[in-house]
Amino acid sequence: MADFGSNMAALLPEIILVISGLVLLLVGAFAGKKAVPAINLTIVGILLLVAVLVLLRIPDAALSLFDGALRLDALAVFGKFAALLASALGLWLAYGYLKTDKRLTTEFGVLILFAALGMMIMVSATDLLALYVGIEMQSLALYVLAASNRDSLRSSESGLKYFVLGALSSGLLLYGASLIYGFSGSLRFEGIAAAIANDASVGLVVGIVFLLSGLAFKISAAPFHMWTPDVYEGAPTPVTAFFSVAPKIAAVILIARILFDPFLQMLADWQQVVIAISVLSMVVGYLGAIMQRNIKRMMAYSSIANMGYALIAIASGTAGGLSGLLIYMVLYAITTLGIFACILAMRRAEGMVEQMDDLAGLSRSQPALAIGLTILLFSVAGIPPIAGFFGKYFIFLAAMQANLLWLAIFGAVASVIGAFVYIRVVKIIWFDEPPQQDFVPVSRVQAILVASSATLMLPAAIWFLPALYEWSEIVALSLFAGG
Amino acid sequence: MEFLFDTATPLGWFIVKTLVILAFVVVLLVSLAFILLADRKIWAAVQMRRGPNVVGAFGLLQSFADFLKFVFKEAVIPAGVDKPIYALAPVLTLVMAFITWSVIPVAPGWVIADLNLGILYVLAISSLGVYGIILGGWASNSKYAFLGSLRSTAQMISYEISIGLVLITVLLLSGSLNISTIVEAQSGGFWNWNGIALSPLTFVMFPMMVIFFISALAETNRPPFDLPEAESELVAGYQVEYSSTFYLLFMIGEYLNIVLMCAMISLLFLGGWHAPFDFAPFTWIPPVLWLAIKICFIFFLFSMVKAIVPRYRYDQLMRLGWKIFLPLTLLAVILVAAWVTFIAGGA
Amino acid sequence: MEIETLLPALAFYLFAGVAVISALMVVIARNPVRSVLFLIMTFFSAAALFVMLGAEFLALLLIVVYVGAVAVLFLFVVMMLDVDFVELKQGFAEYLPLGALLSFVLAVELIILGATFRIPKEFVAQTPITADVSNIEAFGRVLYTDYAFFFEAAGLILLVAMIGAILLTLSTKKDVKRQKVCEQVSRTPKDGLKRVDVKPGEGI
Amino acid sequence: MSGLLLDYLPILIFTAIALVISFAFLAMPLIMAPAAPDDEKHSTYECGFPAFDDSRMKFDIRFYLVAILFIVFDLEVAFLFPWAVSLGEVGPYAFWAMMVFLGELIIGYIYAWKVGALEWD
Amino acid sequence: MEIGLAHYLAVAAILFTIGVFGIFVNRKNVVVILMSVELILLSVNINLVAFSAHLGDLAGQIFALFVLTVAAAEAAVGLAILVVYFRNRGDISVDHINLMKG
Repeated sequence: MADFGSNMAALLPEIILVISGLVLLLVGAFAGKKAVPAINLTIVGILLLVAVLVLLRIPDAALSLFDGALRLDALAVFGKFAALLASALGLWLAYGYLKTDKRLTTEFGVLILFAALGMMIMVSATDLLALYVGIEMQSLALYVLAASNRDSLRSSESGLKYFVLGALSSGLLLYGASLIYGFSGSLRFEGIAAAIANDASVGLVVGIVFLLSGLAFKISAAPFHMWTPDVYEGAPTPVTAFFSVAPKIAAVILIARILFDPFLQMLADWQQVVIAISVLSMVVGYLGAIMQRNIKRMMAYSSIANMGYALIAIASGTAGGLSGLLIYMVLYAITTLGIFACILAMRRAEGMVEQMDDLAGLSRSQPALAIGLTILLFSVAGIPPIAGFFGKYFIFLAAMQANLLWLAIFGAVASVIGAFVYIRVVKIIWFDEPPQQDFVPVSRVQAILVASSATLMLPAAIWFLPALYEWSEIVALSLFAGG
Repeated sequence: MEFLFDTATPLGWFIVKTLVILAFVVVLLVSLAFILLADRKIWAAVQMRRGPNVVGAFGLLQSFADFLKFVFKEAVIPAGVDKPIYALAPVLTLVMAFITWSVIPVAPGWVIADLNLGILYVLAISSLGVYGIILGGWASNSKYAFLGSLRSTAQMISYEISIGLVLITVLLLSGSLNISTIVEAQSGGFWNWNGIALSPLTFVMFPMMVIFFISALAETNRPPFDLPEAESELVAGYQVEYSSTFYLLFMIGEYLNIVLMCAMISLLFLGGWHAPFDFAPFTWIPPVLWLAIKICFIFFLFSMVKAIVPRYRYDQLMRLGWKIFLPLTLLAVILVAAWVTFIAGGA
Repeated sequence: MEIETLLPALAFYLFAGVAVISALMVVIARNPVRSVLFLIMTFFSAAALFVMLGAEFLALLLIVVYVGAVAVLFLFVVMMLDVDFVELKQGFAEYLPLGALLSFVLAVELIILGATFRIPKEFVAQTPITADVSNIEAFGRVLYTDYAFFFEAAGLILLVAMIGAILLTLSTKKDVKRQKVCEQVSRTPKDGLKRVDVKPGEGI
Repeated sequence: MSGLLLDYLPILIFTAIALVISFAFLAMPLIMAPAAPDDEKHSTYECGFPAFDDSRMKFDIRFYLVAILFIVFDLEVAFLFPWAVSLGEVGPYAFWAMMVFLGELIIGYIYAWKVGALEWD
Repeated sequence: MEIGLAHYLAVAAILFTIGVFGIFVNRKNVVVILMSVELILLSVNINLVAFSAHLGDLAGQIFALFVLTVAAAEAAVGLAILVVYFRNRGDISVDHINLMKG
């Protein structure tokens, strides 16, 4: 307990988050309906504030807390910042959307806050127990959020499916964790690393494979993607926007940390698995996306494919791969949030637009929105010179340096084919015959998000890429220096 | 011949244990017969009746007569019940009620299984009592039974929390979950008994004893918390479709649990088998008798409550459990813990 | 016939057998209520296995939490549904052969894996089990100090679960007249009783 | 290990005996008692008229809420047990750790109370 | 016939497999799927406890304790979602869904 004070100091952001969450929960319970919007905005503010706080307190040397349970290094800072920012924007989006049809509740914001807390634990976990606790805190909140619109059958059904998948994945993950614990004799990553250095027994291989499949569920990579489209379609749209960004960043960083930190010595054993998952994800994702007529389902499949690219970076198992991964995730997050902002913005008089064909005529009634969406879709498709292209570029580069040339080529080809999916939407937006009634004007929140994310993707704004690149380099090296 | 009873050998150990358990069961059942009678007598006395007084002197043999009556009644198993579960429910109730007793010490060393997690064991097994009720209610395929079993389940789990928290306060004082140890910690006169000790802590522990008593009433579906079998609204609740010995098992199980609760109160709060003063003539009475006396006294309170207090309404019952007992017991846990840490512990 | 070796062996095979068989029954029973009952049996025998491994506290905790609380909730849920159980089993038969085959292979592999276990080289216990303290005390000594962080996090998880459950299942009825105890108690004759002087021949 | 097992073995024997006794009780009337079944006797209890439908109906959602809240608080109690027995040795640190834990749940409790999850109507 | 670690691991492995098997064959009945998940978690706990007893290291049992409690909370939330879903639609079979393709 000697280092209690220092631990607490290092966990200040988390503590602030917890306390404000508890306080706001009570405030919401006592103040009643009228305070709900204010509370949610406050939570957005707190999330942003904590994100900044995290950024301000980058430790010069990685320090490990609670004798090795958590590790506060550049990677953790990066992950926390990204997760918090994504959660804040997701909640802001939800706020703008739910306020209009009176479905906003205090619990909504509080749950997102606790989910963010879980992600913060996830990205800094260097202990199997911490890993599990973080994942559960995040998932539990997400299950409820998915079902939060409880009078709608679709929402509760997607919540149910999400829960069943999540519980199953936790089971697999835990079984793997238990094997790893038994065969390495330790829950701590450094202990596991030491055990591997001594002798990498087959038990550890099986363990990490189970662990990986559990985590693959969490990022909904094929073949663990069943029902992801249903969850995306059924959950309230802002919740879907949140799902598709923040938890994935956290889970991907978690995978990177566990594979690159203790298990890097077993690269040969897990590389094949990761490659298989990533190839399958790209194939399934793009093939599925082509089939869809519903935008949310299409986004679900596209996110599956995107996770495939993230896994290429992980499969490379090099510092370059890690930095490429981080860049890619940042761009993915910005783009996805932007696209969902568009989806939320596109409502006609009679309600949400979810079918692609209804997008026809967007370019006439809402040219600005149409342009933004086009840019963002090009970015996901990875069409140069839009920023999204560079995300994939760095990943392919890393893959080639790791002698995975064929994988890089496969990815490139897949993205060329996949581009068709997005271009089809663009075509509908610009060239199809508009129906009678027009789109309702865009709300402020959505406008800001779309505009900012789209401009960030533009070649004109590429200035931020080098900065991002340097940062990611530092982060990656921090892990590899440590691991 | 005596090698059979030589506990050194596995066989002997097994035989002796079995005989001890059998003897224990017989004693338990016989004393239960008279406790049942006492229950009815007290109830009658409060209502200025004579109560059972025909079979044997003062009706002492009434319970045995009732037992025979049960045995010779036709066992009516209604159509449309789920037969295996219908039969399982009363068996479950009785078995659970029995095996909870296996950790209850009746005198120093007189215990069937002296677990060092005794309390937790009691909590665990007694929390399984709900299954007999809910399964019986469901298997009977009758609305009354089903509703009764649901109510009773909700009621039992609501009060289980406060029971658990009260147990925690006792553990904090004794620092052990072994019931014998807890009793020994209260030796040397009634001023050391947890419930009425001569210490500021009694202002916490005595209310805890009362709360435990009331929760025990609710836990065992005794009046005034007998909503599950509220005759006036649910005929007999989950037991409505049961007859003959099928019903008898439920009844024995219920009374076993009641007496168990009495025993728990005496052991945890009233010094168990210790005499109120540890000098003659009180020490002449053997420990087991002291425990019996205390149990009978608590049971007397149970029957008086049954006779005097009117039945609760369901929302009142829930409010009492969740909004009054839960916070109170939680507060008590914090207080006692603070006492143990900062005053008694001297940390 | 040495009891020190025979007894654990017998007990192990008894409970392991019960656990496996009832686990199998859980997934193949036609009636969900039966499934829950078999699940409970599985938990019991698992608890017995825990006892044999010396994890006394976890064994009882398993019964308190899972048999005493979670399984009750499961029972509530399955009793609520009044579905045709046979219909629920549709597709059961068609998946059965493949599923059985795959599961068998998986099980065999995992069992073989278990047989390969050896204690890792230069292994040092993170929190060694010592003989002099009882199981539960050993828990108490580390859980609230070395593992305090996880402990608090678990508390937050419970909180999230509570919030979620309430958010999902709470529906407050508007038209119910609730008892307000404090009002009833604080009521005095003054505000309960009104004396009026009624003239003869005319009502109030 | 065997020692611990021997502690629990009597419970196993007790269970067996209890099972035998209860099944003996169940068997008695089937052997000794008369059996004159008829439809009225075997119909489930209803006051006056026969049952309309299956008795296993949907029931109030509050029963679930109570059960779920029970799970949460049961877990809280479960965490209290090791704490209670070892508080003497580990002292104030553990005390405060538990106070934080309880604080989190008490806030949840207040919230539940405030939104009316503990009301029964 | 000394009972060693391998025996317990075998039991855990079989329970785990049964759990996966149950999920695989009972696609229509969510409640049974949830029970299968409980079986998987139980097998995890057996694994952890067996390892911890064999290694003489309490950490495994503490992990098991957290798995027990957190998983119980998870089950509570899951069943809550299930109840809500069930109240929205008449029964609990998963692929009765006409609204969405599974």
